[in-house]
Amino acid sequence: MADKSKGLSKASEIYQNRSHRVKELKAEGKKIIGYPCMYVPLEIITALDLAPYRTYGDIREPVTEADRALPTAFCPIMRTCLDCALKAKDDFLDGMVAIHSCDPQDKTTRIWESYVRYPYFHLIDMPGTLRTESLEYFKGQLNDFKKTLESFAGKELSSDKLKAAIELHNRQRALVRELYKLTKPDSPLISGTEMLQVIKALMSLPAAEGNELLGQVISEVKERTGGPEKKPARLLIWSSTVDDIDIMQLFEAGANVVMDESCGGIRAYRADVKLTDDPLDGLTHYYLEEITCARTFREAVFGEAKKDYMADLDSRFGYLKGFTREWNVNGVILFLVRYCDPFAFEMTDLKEYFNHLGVPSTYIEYDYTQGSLAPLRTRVEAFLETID
Amino acid sequence: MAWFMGIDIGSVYSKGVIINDDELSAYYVTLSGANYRAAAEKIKLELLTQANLTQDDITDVIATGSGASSVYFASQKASDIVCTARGISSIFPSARTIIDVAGQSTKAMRIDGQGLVANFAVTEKCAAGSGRFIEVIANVLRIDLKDFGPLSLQSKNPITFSTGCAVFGESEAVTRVAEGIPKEDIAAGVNKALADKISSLARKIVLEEPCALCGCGALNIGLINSIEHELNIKLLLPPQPQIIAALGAAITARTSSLKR
Amino acid sequence: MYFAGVDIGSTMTKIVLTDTNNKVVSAIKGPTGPEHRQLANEVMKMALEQANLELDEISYVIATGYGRLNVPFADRHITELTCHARGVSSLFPNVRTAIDIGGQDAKCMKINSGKMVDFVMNDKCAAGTGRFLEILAATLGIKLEDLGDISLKSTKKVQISNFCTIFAQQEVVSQLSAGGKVEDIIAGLHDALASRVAGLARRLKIEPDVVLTGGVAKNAGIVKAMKENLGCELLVPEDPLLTGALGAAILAKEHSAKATAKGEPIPTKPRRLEKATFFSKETA
Amino acid sequence: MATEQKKRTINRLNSMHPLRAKVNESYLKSVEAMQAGKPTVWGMLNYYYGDPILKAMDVEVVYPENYGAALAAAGVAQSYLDRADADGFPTHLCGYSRASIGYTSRMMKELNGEIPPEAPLGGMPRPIFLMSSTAVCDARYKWFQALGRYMDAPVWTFEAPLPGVKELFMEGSYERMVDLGVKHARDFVAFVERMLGKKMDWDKLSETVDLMIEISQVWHETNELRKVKPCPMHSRDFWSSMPPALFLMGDLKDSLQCYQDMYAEVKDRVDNHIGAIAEEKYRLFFAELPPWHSLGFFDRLAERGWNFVMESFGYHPPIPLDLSGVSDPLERLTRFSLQIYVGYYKDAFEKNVPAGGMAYPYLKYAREWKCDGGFLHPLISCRSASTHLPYVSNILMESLKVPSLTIEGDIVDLRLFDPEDALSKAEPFEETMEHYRQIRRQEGFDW
Repeated sequence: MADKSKGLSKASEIYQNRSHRVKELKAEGKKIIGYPCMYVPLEIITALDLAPYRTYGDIREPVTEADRALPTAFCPIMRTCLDCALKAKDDFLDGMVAIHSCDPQDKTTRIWESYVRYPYFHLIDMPGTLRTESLEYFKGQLNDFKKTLESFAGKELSSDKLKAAIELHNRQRALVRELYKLTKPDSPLISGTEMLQVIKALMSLPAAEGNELLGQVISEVKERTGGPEKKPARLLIWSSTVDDIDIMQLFEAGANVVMDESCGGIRAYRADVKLTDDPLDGLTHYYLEEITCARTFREAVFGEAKKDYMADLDSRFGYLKGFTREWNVNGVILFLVRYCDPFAFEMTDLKEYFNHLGVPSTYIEYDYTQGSLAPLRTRVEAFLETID
Repeated sequence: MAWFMGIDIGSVYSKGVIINDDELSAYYVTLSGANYRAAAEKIKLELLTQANLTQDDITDVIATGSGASSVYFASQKASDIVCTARGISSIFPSARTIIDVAGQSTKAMRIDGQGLVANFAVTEKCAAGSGRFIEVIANVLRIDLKDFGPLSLQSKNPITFSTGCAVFGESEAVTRVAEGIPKEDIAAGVNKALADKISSLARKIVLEEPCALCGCGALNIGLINSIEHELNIKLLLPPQPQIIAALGAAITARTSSLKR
Repeated sequence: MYFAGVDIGSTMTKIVLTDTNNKVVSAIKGPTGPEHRQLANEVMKMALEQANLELDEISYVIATGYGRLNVPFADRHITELTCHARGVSSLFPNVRTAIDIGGQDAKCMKINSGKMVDFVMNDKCAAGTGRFLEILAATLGIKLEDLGDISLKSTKKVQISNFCTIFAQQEVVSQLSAGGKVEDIIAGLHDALASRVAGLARRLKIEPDVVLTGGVAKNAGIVKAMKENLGCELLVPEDPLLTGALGAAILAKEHSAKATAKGEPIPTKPRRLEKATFFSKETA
Repeated sequence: MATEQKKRTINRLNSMHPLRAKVNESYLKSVEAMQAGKPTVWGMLNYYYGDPILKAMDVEVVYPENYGAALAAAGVAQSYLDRADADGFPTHLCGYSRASIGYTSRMMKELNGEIPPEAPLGGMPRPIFLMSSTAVCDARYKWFQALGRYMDAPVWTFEAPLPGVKELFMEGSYERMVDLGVKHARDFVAFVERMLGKKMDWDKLSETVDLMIEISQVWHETNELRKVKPCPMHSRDFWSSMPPALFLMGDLKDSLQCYQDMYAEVKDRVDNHIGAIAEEKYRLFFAELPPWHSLGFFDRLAERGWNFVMESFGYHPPIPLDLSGVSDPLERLTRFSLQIYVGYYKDAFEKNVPAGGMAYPYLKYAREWKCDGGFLHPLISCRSASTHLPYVSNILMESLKVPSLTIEGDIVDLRLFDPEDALSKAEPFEETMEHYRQIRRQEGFDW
């Protein structure tokens, strides 16, 4: 393992210049596959010796190009993603794989595909419910994805190779969970801002390199003195995406962010993929059932004549109870990206659920622009003033 | 000698012109205020005095703009887009694209050799894409509208404006001011933000050169530069960019009377 | 011992000096310009003169509002929400809901025994703020402070689409040219603003007593419209502009008291009234 | 719903009136049914999947989507929107969803399940369960899930798969969609049986499905007749006649008769060269739902010679398939329902329009219905309906040289659509349409 003191600074370097590594790999002849959403099964990309690269938006980038293709009252993340693509900011991608995890992504990536003709493009369809037939259908969709990627990579994907990739990514999930254990102490050993840099770095690197980075970060964090200073509040952030440290620093000005339940945080690492005889079964189950994005329709007692509201909330948000207890959270920020329907419809229920758990929460909306951060500051400060 | 009057009642400014068979004999620009009818009346009198004519000398009057219906003495209404097209092509026959940055909205249009509209797009109902944005921010910065452009040119590093609502942009500007950001950087940021919106509008209709700029936005040198830079073109700038639609209305009046 | 609360809002800057009994010894209001730091120094100077005190007689200073970071001599800054809540509950001990309509934003605070427990805020859309009336008063060519009385003359208010300030402006103009009565239009505008703010307030489940603050609260027409839209009585402080600064001053006393109670030194900053340089770059 | 104009320049179909009458009836019927103790279900427009099943089980279905429109049209939406606000739902959510959430909040929290007295059209009675759908947008199932908080009624979310265009043509892909649909529908039948405590009458289901398919067949052929010049049927008649087929309202045998009468009337106009407007100068298609509150503005456009000959594919019957060989009614139902989207995929795939799912239908309409322009009406608080329109406008211009005019509106904030503003764009857009007629001729298009 490399120099232990380098982990965090390396992560922040990668955060600053995300595409640096994949461009190197491309120069070495490796093919780079972009993906805009954590629902894309990276294991299949990794197993075929391709490098997965998460495409993000950029709150600093005024949307100009995408205005031609998308309305303004629309998921701002997808708008900037398309905008960056149209501005050829990720022209190093050899291919792109998107998934119908939400409507804005589905519609945007279809437009994306027709404007930016990548050598490879695949759209995975995804059911909204957790029924048996939905899982079957989803497995078929994953298998189709595997097939097209195989022919793009020009090789067959053996079940063993896929299993190996699953283990590799499970290792990554385990390491991230281990890293998150280090936010349990009061004060935490690693800040939310550092964590975000690490997570974003992971989504910019091949899995093996990501695991190596995690190893370095974990031992560095465990050994270092002078981690983040103790703040009056320990926050859980619940959001679709938090992908900019300016936002995280704004939260951490008066608090410690100890848990980030977004796809800039633990969401992609909370659970493991089960190793099944047919590895696709494990992947199907994990990606449809285990990932806790609001886009999935979950119901308490499915199809029963009666439905208990609280049981329903538990089945949708139960995992958050664990977070608040184990990480001893005393404040929750429900951080909504404007026009995100799946998350927006959740707000009322979720606020009720946290009341029920006895944890103060606030709902803050932002429009994914740098300009919207200033009003954000006042809200965050005011919220912290109510709980201190 | 026959004279024709064109009157353009916009939501912020009202403009009027008198032309004769071959030249512009009078023009006038004033604030529309609350009473469009009064504005129209005022313009008419002002124009007649300037041109030293009486109402009877005027063969025909055509009104345009959002308040066209308040011009009680006009023989007919015409679309401001069509009038702008006619107006520009009378000044720049070669022009193929027009960007009109008006008080409440911005329009981009393509025209053919005869000044007929070939395609057009109008900003969404949002002041952030119109001259209104600049007025709002000028007010925040407590500077005179006419100084806005020149001031913005002094900027070393313009701020990035999140192209939101003009009023949201206003509070953003207030915050930036509070952070101690120099006025010129904010002004330049606004021009950049507006230029971005305008440029994507122009791209939407597939901009074809030469391209003319008119409307109150054409009085803002900072905005002009930002648009030219963003689209990487040189803009044709008419004298009196605000009266173009009124001019077009007068020309329409002349053409239709020639047809008769 | 004296305490200061400085509230630099988007349109108005206010300062309140209090003594150990939370008695106001001086209060100054003035329009906020772009030069916050300079302004902070000016209002403090004026306040000190009014109370004829020296700066070093002020034990603790809390800054709040938009420009709170730009008060060079502040010992601490606290958001306007907490300060308003504190100020309001000092004036009305039974307050449960406080609504503040500022120049640039509108906020609603849930208060429980003097402490803010929840809040909502609109600073995205002018249609729900004092700016709405400012812009439209200008459109109508009427002084802002006259709006209230004129609107009370209205017999049937016109419906104003509250979609956006800019559109409301166009609507007003067309209403006027359509011969609408000014008082009816203004009444309509007040109703539009009130319904926006009421919608915001409803998110917090309004409980009495309800207090309305902010410059707009001086507008009798708005108070009427707010009562109608909320369907409840409203309390309005004598000077609704000052509650934020007052709250800040009171919190200043509480913070220094807390410190002395713990036997700690009061965590003040070394302060002097600087001749602020125009647009000085450094911020708190 | 429309505020009718005295001056009529659009030559409306007589056969449309009985169809239109059915719409209002069905709300009232549901209320009566409920009062008579008949179970009622709240449904989401789900492109046929669930409706015939409920129909065959003799359940009343009301559609909060339509009811949202009704609330808006009756001008009473605001108080319900405020209520949704007060319950903490973000204001940028779909206007219909916020209206129905507010309605439900009032009904359940204040009137313990009674229909609000002020509710227009008899209101929506309390349901025994809710049937949502993953089709078209996320709001449509998250919305019903959110309604769950008010009513302890279960929510069934119907799966509506929507693969990528080229992805659909991978081996076995389509059949797997059918497999999903059939199994899912079978489970749904079991669910409904459990909820109602009675068994499905499969013959009745089979008959219902066939009627549904037959109706949409006739409806489809009627629209095909609109390709002729002058176009015999205006969009206004299409919209008036849309709900009974789209929502299987009322008795299907009547509906079939109504649509057959409509076909006959339209056919008769074709034979006698009668157009829907006096003088057809321009042929346009209209994208998305119209501004219900100011439909009169189509008469003003008709005066200028604008004929509206086609509408959004989402509200059109699926392109017919031969399903006679399919014995299982649930499979007929599934294949039919999938057609709404994938019916256009094959052409889109061949024409290499990756976003074909949404955009291709408009290309087809513009080409086959010989449109001079598209009138795009993005609905601010209905994003799913608006997302693809800028792209549609681009691709129409790029591949067919057909211009489009975009005028914003909304589904609930009716003030947003300003007819005067729209009409002020008519003159320049006519010049634009003329311009591109020449261009199309130069480039060898046949219209």
